[in-house]
Amino acid sequence: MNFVDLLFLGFATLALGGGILMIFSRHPVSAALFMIISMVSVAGLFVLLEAFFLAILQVLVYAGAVMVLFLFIIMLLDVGPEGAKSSRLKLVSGFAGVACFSILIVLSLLLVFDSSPISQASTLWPALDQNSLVNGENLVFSTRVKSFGFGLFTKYMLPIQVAGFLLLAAMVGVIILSKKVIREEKV
Amino acid sequence: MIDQDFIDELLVKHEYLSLVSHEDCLTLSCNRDHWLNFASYLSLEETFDLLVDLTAIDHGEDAEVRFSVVCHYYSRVHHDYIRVHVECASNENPEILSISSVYPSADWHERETFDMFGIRFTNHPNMKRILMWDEYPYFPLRKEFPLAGIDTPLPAPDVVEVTDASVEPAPMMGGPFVSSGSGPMSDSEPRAKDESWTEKSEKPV
Amino acid sequence: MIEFMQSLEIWQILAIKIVFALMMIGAVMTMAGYSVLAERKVSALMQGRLGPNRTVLPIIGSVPIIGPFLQGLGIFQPLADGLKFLFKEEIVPGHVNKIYYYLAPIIALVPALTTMTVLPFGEFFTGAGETIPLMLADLDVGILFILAVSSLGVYGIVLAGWSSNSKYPFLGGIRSSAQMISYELAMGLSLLPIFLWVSKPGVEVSALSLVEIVNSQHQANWLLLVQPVSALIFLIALFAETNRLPFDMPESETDLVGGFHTEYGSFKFGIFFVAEYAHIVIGSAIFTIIFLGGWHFLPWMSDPWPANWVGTILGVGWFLTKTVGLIFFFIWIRWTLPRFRYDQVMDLGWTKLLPLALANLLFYIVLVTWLDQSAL
Amino acid sequence: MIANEVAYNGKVEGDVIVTKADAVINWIRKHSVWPMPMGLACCAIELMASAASRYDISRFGMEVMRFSPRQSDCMIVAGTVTYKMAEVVRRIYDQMGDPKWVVAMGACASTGGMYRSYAVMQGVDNIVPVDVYVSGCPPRPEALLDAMMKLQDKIGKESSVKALTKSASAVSS
Amino acid sequence: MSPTTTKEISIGDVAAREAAGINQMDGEDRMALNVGPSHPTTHGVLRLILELNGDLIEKCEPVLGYLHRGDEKIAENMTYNQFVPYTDRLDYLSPLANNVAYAISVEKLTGLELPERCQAIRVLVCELARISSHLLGMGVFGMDAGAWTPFMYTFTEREKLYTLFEELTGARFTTSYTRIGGVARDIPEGWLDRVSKFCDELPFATDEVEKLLTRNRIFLDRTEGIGQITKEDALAYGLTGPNLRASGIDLDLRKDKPYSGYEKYDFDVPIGTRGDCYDRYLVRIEEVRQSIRIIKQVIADFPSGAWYAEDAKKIFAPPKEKILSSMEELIQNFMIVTEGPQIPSGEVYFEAENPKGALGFYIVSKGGGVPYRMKIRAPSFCNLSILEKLVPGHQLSDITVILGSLDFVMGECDR
Amino acid sequence: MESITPQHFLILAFLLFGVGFLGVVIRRNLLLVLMSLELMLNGVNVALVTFSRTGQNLDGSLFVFFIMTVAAAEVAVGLALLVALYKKRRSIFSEDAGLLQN
Repeated sequence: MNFVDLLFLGFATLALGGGILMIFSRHPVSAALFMIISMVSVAGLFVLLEAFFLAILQVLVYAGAVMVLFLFIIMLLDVGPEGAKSSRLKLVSGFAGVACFSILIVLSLLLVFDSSPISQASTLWPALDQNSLVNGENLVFSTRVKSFGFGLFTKYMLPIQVAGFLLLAAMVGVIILSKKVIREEKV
Repeated sequence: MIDQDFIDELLVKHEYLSLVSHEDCLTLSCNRDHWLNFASYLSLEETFDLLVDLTAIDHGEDAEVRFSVVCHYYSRVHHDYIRVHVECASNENPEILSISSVYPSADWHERETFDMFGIRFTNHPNMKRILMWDEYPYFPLRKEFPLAGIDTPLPAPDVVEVTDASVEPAPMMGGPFVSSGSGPMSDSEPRAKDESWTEKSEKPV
Repeated sequence: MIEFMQSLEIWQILAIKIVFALMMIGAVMTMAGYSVLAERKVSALMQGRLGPNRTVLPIIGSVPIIGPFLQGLGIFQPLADGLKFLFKEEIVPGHVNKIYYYLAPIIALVPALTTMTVLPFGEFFTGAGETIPLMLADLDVGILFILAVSSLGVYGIVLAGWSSNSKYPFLGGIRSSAQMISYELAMGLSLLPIFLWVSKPGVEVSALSLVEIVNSQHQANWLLLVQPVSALIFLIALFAETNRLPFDMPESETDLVGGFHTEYGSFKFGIFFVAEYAHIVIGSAIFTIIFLGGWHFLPWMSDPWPANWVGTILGVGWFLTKTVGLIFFFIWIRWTLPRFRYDQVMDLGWTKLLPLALANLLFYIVLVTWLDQSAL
Repeated sequence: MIANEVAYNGKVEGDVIVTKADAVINWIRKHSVWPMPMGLACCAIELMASAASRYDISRFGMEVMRFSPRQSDCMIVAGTVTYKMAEVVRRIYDQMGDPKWVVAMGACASTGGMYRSYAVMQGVDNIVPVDVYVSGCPPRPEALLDAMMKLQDKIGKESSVKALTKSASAVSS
Repeated sequence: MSPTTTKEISIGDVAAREAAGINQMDGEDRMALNVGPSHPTTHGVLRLILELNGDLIEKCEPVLGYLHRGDEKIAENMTYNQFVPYTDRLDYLSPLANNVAYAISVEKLTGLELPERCQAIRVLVCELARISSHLLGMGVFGMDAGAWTPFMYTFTEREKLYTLFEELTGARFTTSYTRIGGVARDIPEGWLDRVSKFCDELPFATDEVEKLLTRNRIFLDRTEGIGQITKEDALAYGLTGPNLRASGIDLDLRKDKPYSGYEKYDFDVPIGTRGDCYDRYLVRIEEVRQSIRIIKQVIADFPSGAWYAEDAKKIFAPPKEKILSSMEELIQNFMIVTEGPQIPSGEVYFEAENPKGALGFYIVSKGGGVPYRMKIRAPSFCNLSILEKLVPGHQLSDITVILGSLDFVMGECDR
Repeated sequence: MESITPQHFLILAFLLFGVGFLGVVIRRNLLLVLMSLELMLNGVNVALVTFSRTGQNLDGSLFVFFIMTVAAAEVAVGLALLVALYKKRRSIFSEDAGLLQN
């Protein structure tokens, strides 16, 4: 067991543990904090996969912006812990949840022991070719930011435009939504 | 300055008024049933739009009418004040109409007067103590109330529990020395006026 | 040097890095502690006062000339203040949310110290004519790393405000989270033109690397001169991110008493206190690196110091000088300007700085494209 | 002075024996007294004056006036403590962390001063333990500075280690 | 090393009891916030219970009385002269002006005419007190807006004033300078020169403060349009002084009902237009300039003669050297000290234009040396009564600015 | 124990997705439902990056980039909706969001 393995185990435990604690924590603020832990650990996993740029984006976007937004809303609405108020849905959803979860575990166990194509095809951690951006038709994985830019502005030009429009639409939508609330309040 | 014509006109118009004096400013005595009317008259039809002061006088426990409310209005046109005295209805539970609907500034003055004298202003929007704490049982500016104060518990029970403090009469020894100014020489010796605690009488226990 | 490093085991490299990291933490914390003193001394200077000058260690104080001189400078004041926190009773109010209450100061301090791992503060000249930047980790996305990690700092404040379970801290926490989200945007946008400007076609090294940004200013324009608008926006955003007056919403003393740290006393408050100044120190260092040419001497001039260890020391010293100058600027502003109101801060961020940053970005996109086209 | 009194006399220095550890802690504490300004009345203006340019309390490192009681070490009660205010003063005192000191600034805070009346608490020492009393109505800023120096002297003579361990054991028990 | 203890008391708890009551009355997403009585923005011991909706204040309930010391009751229990020191502590930013207002109101009751020199001294000290009070008002206002340095600058000027006061009265702060029928002592030699030197230097200091604040964009943003008081409201709530004049009402008792010889001096009364915090600040700065103008006129034409009413044998204690040499004066002094100045019965109301507004004394005398009833009409008390109406609709941070601009002193508000 | 392999990453990705899914199903607090959704997306991201790394192909990583963009937009809109809902219903629980109930 080497250093990277240890790191993987640590990050994986944190990511998964954070996620599990998140969905089971009673108070939204603790949930948000566990979520942050989980997300930062995922960023750590990205680092192990040598996707540095994505790791930083993960922290910047998820931990730095999305979760702050969540916390802000939690505080704004002053949401307390969920009360003991039981709902009919809870039992059903509990069953469904447990079922789904067990299916997933079985699936992943299968993956471990089964010699599926994925596990065979890859030579475990292929060496990186840092010098070329493209290899034939394909974009080559690289740790450099430059290759990201290259990929985004060549092959994925259309998606990035669409994403831009999506963000714009979201922004307009949010503004309209929050405006409407204020007007209703005044009436 | 307020001239004689103005006073005459005022007295003719309002028969419930009577002239008391006109030394430093025009002093009128007003019937308590009409004093709200008079206040709104001064505000709306005359130019006395600034209520500068409202307070009360305690004429002493033996007085026929114990409490009277005194009010000062200022006119920016006449550059002068009008003082209005109103006598309160009852000596035990003095009451009078509030003029805070006409002069919003009267609001706090009336609360203070209530706080200090116990004169209740009816129709006041928020008639409660303003300077002393809400549970304080006495009205300090009444004549029978000693300057030194009367033993009462402190408003905060938890603090009392720790510190064992309470509202105690203030020691008057060495306090303001005042002579009565009349009577035999031995009595007119200056002495601490409030005698809750002097050399002669011990601090009340 | 490189061979030496490569010959080491991973744990040995780790150990060396940890030692360096501790040294840097020490340096930053000391600077933070003494910027508190600087704040007190500079404010005293501006207000015609003297500032702390009575505290002195018994033995040093009796040294003839140096003792009184150091005493007059108030050198020992931070020592007393910092240590006092250790010996003060730790009050934990009964109504707080304990875990987060303890966690918050640490979360506030850690990001500030983490960002310094990618901060270059000088360069080391090897005998072979190579120059190695002095930093803990040369990340090619250094600036993004700094943005990412410093954006985590807000959690400390938000958590402190929330866990105190008291109204003033809560308001402080809410204000700060909104403020920091708003200004991060403008800060990021103000940096984009820098990358555009620094990265040249065909160059392999990413322009997101801080070392690259510093070196691009060697014997050339400082970026402050090339992109004054970016520098201005970045500086304003920096003020907002470090919660300094005129943007000290989270702790505005006159209306929120102490803001998010109202319920904090003794050591935990001390950590907040130091964290605030650590943010300032790091922020000043970043501004120096990006806009003021880092450790390089003056714009359009080559460094006057020799390419050996003397040069290294002089370079680091020059870098520190610039940083300290910026810290002074921070203090200067604080004691000169009144404070914004909360909604005015948001207004400034969203309706003034953000459009300005966008316009600035567009302008430089056009400019850089035009320059590149005409160069080809 | 008679010759045989030249020898060391503990009484002269206040009859306290301060250990090394105490000395260190006391040095730290006395040079970092952060006041909590309880500016109640007239004295508050003189308190401001002592923080302003001419008198400059910052020379002693005391200009860090924290309005949050949790961050301050010394409460300067500046002004008349009325019964209505007394409760607040006490509560704020309670919120300060140990070690804490109280300076009663001015005649009113010390004894009720010239306000011998029904509304005024006759001395803040009725509700909080006072370390230094400052006379004057209001005291001049010099007097306040002198009081703060007296307080520093007093802190210098405390047996801090004992107090620390004692309060620690009190908590654990 | 440091023991950890848990304490259950919080700042919020002080308000909790009363705040909880308000909270129940209105909607559920309101937050009750207690500001004061020990809070940096309240300049003393005012307490506000606010009801917040987000950052917006919906309701504001001021709670007073944390500095109620029973001045009126005390006045009923002592002679007129004994009460002079208590007037110092009403508006403790301008004790000299309070002394003068009090002395004049008692003198009005006796119908005493003061010699010109005495009146000139009183005008002089009143205006010095006004400068001192407004300087602090400006500085603290800046401090409320977040700028600390102007406060230090204005306080430096105040210290110069303190030196002058000390030379004149013997005390730097609580001066107790006037007596019924005169002043405690004549002005010292060369003092007038030092006052005029101070007046020459002061504009530089105020200019410096103005440089930091008046045209500062942030300061303007913070104060312009904030805390606007209309003319009607200002009158209805009985505002006086700079606060009233900032709302555009030309009411200055020095002009309208001149006392102590103010009619002899030429000065302007600055008037605001919008009645917001910024106007109140500007009015104060301008009033400082006008005060300097008055002081220069007083000094230029300083009357000679007696500095106390020599004919008021039963009111003003004779000079010390006469007491020691003459039997008649000794008895006179003894009577005044023990029984107080003999004031005829009657009632009087007098208001003086103090820095904070019109400070009024309503005195009911039944003869003798002790007032039967004395009511102090405190300008701060009236000025603060508008808070309930003024504050709602503003943001939490505006409170500091509004309170700072109203420039109140709790000492006279609570008495 | 042998060294970690891409499979480990994939299993982790599956588990993260599963936990997220579980959260979506069992939690009633819509804020937490949103967070769980984010967790699911994170699981997908891990898987994509792993594929990208092992397959020496950048497409997967670029896809993650887009997912993050969409997630940010989704959270913004979702939270805005939530605030709107809260203002109307004074609750952020899923069972209170139904229009036809009660």
